[in-house]
Amino acid sequence: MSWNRDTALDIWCRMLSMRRFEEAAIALHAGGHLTGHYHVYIGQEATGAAVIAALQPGDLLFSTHRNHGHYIARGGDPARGLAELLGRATGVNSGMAGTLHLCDPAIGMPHTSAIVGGAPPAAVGAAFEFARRKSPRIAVAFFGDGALEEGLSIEAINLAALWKLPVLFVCENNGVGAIGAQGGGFPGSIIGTERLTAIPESYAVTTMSYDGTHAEGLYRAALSARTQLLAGKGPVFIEAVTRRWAGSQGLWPELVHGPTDVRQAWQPDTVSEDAASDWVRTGDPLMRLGRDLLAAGWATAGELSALDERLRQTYAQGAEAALGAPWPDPSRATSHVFAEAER
Amino acid sequence: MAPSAQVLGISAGSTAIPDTVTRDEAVSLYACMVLVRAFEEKVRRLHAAGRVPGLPHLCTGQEAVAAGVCAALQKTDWIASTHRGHGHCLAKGADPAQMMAEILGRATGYAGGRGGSMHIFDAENANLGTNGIVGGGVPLAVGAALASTRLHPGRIAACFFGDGAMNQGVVLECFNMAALWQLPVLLVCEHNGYGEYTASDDVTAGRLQDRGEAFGLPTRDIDGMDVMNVWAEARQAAERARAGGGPTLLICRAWRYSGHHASDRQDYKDDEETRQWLARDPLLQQRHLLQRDHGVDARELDDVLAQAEARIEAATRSALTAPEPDPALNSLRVHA
Amino acid sequence: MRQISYRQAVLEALTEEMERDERVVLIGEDVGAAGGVFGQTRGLYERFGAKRVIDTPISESAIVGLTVGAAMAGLRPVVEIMFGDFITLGMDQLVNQAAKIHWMSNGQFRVPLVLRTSVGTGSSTGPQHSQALHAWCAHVPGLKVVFPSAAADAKALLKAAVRDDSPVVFFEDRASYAVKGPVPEGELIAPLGRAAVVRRGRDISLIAVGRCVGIALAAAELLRQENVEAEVLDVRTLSPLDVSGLADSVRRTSRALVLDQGSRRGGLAAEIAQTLSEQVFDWLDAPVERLAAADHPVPFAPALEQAVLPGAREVRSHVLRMLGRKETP
Amino acid sequence: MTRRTYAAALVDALAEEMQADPAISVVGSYVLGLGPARFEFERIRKGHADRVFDPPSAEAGLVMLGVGAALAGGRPFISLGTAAFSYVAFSAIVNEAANVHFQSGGLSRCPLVLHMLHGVRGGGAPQHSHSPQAQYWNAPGLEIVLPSTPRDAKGLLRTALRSPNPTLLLDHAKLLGVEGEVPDEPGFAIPFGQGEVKRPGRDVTLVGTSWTVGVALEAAEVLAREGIEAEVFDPRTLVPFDEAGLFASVERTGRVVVIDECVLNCSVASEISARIAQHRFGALKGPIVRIGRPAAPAPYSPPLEGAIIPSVAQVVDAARALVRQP
Repeated sequence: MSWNRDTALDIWCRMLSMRRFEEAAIALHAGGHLTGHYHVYIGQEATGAAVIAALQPGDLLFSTHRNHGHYIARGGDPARGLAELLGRATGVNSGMAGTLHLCDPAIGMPHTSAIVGGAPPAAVGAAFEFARRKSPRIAVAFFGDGALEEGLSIEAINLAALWKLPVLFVCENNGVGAIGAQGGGFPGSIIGTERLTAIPESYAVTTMSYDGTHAEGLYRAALSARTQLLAGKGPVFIEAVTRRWAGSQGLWPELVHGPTDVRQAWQPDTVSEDAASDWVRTGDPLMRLGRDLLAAGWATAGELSALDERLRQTYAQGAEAALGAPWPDPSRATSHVFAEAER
Repeated sequence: MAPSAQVLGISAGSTAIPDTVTRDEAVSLYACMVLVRAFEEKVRRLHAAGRVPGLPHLCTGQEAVAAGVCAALQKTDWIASTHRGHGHCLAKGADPAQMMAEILGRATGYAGGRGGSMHIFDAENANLGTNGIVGGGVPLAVGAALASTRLHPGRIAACFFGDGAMNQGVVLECFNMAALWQLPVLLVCEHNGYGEYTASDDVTAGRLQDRGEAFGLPTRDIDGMDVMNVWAEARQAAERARAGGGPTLLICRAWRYSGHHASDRQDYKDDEETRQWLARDPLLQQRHLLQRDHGVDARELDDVLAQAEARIEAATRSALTAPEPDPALNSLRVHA
Repeated sequence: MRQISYRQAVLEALTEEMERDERVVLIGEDVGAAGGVFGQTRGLYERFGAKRVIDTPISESAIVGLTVGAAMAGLRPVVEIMFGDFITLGMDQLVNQAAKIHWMSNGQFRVPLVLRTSVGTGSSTGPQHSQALHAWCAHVPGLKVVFPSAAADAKALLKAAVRDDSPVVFFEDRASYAVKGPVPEGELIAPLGRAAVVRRGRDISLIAVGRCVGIALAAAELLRQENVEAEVLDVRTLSPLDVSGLADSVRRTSRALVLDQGSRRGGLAAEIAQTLSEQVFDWLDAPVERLAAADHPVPFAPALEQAVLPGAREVRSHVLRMLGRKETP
Repeated sequence: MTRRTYAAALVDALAEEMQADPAISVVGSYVLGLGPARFEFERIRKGHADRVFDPPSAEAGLVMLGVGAALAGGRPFISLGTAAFSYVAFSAIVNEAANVHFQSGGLSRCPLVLHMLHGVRGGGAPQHSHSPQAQYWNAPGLEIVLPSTPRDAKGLLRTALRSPNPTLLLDHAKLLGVEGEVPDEPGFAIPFGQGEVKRPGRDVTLVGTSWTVGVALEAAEVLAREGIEAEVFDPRTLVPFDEAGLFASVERTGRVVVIDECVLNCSVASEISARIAQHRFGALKGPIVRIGRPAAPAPYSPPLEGAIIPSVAQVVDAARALVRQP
């Protein structure tokens, strides 16, 4: 596994699929089909896709309330994911989980907690079991910068560092830029220090900070981290710094420029001029990787457009199927409270 | 963990000691430590004789931290203590008789027998109480400091916690908030090397000193067996807090001569290490300093010792003869 | 009489009490500049400033612990925990510190704090954001537990809670924030520890908590068409419980059905039902019955979520069965 | 059969299961508390040194470690020591462990055993004397086990270590040294949801759990001398709960006293009484009587502490009053 044409193209497809999923979610919400508040991953696709592409099938992934991207990047079925957002019976979790708890053990994503600081300690537990059983697997925890304000996640970092556990902490630091703090939005992380990475470093944890929109950098970092973890050299903490997507207004995101047009990667002048255009041109990780693929001669505009077209079909059908899917029968509400012992 | 200051990487002979230490100030620090030692020794013997219910936790060996920090505080400054808090309470001015009565579960105790050793409250000396939960007292003191910034400017708070508590999430959350809001609080970690029976180094990743700085918290790593050193560092931190300069994390390296609780044989410690720490007994160090630097003769020091023991004897006699509490009062004061 | 929303009533109570007493401060996540994630503290930051409306990091155990210390030192803090589910992170500070300090210190220290939080189903927020956990707090001696069902009480009981010298856990039904109700102008305060008869009746006492009061009133209207007159009581303070108030009603009607927004097993309904059985056993023609939230985590899907709480029709047919009446279609 | 202490029986079950199942690991330094019974645990450390871990005092992190390990194919036995400390991990228990299976739509499992020592142990004072099982009973998704004898401890722990669900095992601190007959046959297990009549009788049913089963048995002896035959029923697990066994006993005697060491408000006794009243109202000759801890924290001083624990005298008076009722 190394950075080459196939890997870069595979990551671009995962990122585009993550973007289309969120666009479908926003459209379903606008149509009144998705009630309750939800969190989209737009702008952070490179971090999720690159790190997940570096994993092996046996590795386990733990996410948070902002989990749609991780589910899709790890190979979750888009139609069943959308059906779950709409609370339908054919949803991947039969309507029990919804947007906050999307998960599927079949793709190594067994449990998604919506409690801030819930992902790191769960991942540490999985890594504890892998190390104990000497199995060549690692656990990854994705979480936002806010999670480091919770004592629970710091207890997890101490445990992992203490017993040199094979866990990769990925802190997606989308600390609220100017837009959030002034516009009456929600303040980002409130931590006494400016440098977030000082916290894991104080536990003698290998800590690195990366540009969260640069897929290649993150992919290489994740590969080397996995090797170090399997060699028993203790946990690794990666901070992926991203800029908040222009359309993210706390709990009610909006497609400020409508669905993403992949062609803007090679036709930047088609981007309309307004407050969000700077982000589309320089902040959007999808555009950046698209440009890199073309520059390296690893793909032509036509090939990217063809891939995009196929994904549009997938998501059009997916949304269609989700809207048409049956509601779960209320009597199912009391099922799965306890698991049956294997006979 | 070898005891000498250099090996510990502590600033030996800290520059913080002011030169104008008066004789009386140095003697009163000694008197406070001697009182605490006598009190704990009496509790140990009473427990061995089966007179003390439950499992009291003794602070023998850590007297310098209690005496040094409380000497830097005013009567109205808040403190929050731990399950090993007899020394903190006495150093802050609590009455030994009411404390002993509480430890013996008698009606005249600070909590009328309801709390016992781990729940001694002394509002008159702004003591937010000893506490049964590891790290439980830290947010209480941080909260009191927050209240003081609004209601009684100039009043500060101090909380004590063990190195074991440095792994509790709530303590680290408090580091963050104290630094974030520049609260007037002294965060005093009594680093005695052990969380209950487990050596702290076995359960603590990285260096404790770095955990404060990670949250932007000024941190001092000092010799907790030298009461003059503790007192000087605590005074500096208290002055800065009172002037609005924000919190300080004081890590005091110390050693508890007693077990985790009164009937713990401490078989988890190795003898050589214990012997070395015994040689650095805070009471002996201060006694030596008083004779060498302040010309105090042995007779006067023995008087201080005798007074302390007499005071503890009297307190114990009154506690042993105090009445048992009346169970009918159990449900009183559940609500204010 | 003017009509204002449950949320507006909470906001008025906080504003009046902060105007009245310098020591009252509001502490919580996003309560300041953001005005509360549900808009329930909008304007307080601009009016009282950052020193009295304090935004905190996401650290529930330290936030609750910190407010206990501040209360012991003389403040009268109102701490807001965004979702009732998150009080579980502050449980140790609530149960082992706040609830016990006055008792343990033999009265030397008081802890006059209010912990406000939003609870309940109805917003598709799934299992970790929809629970109603008041039974856990009602179980703890030393905590007063209050649950207003409509706007007037949201204001009157919150003002009383802020002035009470004991720690009070104040549950607000999230689905009711937008619901308007009659609230008289001027000073409005109601004593803690008292239930209220919200509808007179003779055939059965419907004893309801939180959002179930509205459900009970709707059921009573349906039952009137079967000429059954149901009395509806709003429990208001869940601990200490107004046992005499509830018992008086059941002595008159000799039948009782308890409706609770919390889950059924080990819940408050069991406590009320058994306490009534002990107090008025001889007056009872039938056992006190319970209808509460189903004993499973709250599902996300709206179709499943709406089945968690009993509806008015379900209450109606349950009462008819208790009275031995046939269901008229 | 051999005579074993409660603590020894627990360790026997744990040792046998660890031998059979490599997935089991133990995390927690004070599984048997700080009293004399703790040395019983040394066998596990010696026999399975690489599978016993001494964690920092970070209860919330510890329970989450257990959840993660269970999701990764392990069967962790996590000990929190004193039950009062479980409040620090309350969110991890009720928001994470309890919900894993349900919120994944039945796809994921969390086979985890959470162990804690509950009840008034003597001198514990307000923050070390909790019995939190009533509050956990109100959180769907947790199996709850309360053994009262060495035999039950061994049989129920084995079932817990084989259960696919998160199981709370609450042992009473004062039972660790109690002795009793324990079967030796390999694989001896007691299924959940199966209560036991610890003493047959006809005039009144005494329902107890964990330590209060002993109180009920002592009361039954005193009552027998007055010609009153009391039946003692022990549900052994709260979730799943043996309603059939309980109701059968109620039908036999028609009178019920429920003895519980939780604080009476919303307690285990409240739930048990409400169920009996609801489903067997007709069988009752009088109101059900609840005996539990009063609404106050647990005091430290022995005479105060003694006054709040359910006593044999209280049970005898209540039972006698019910039977003598005209």
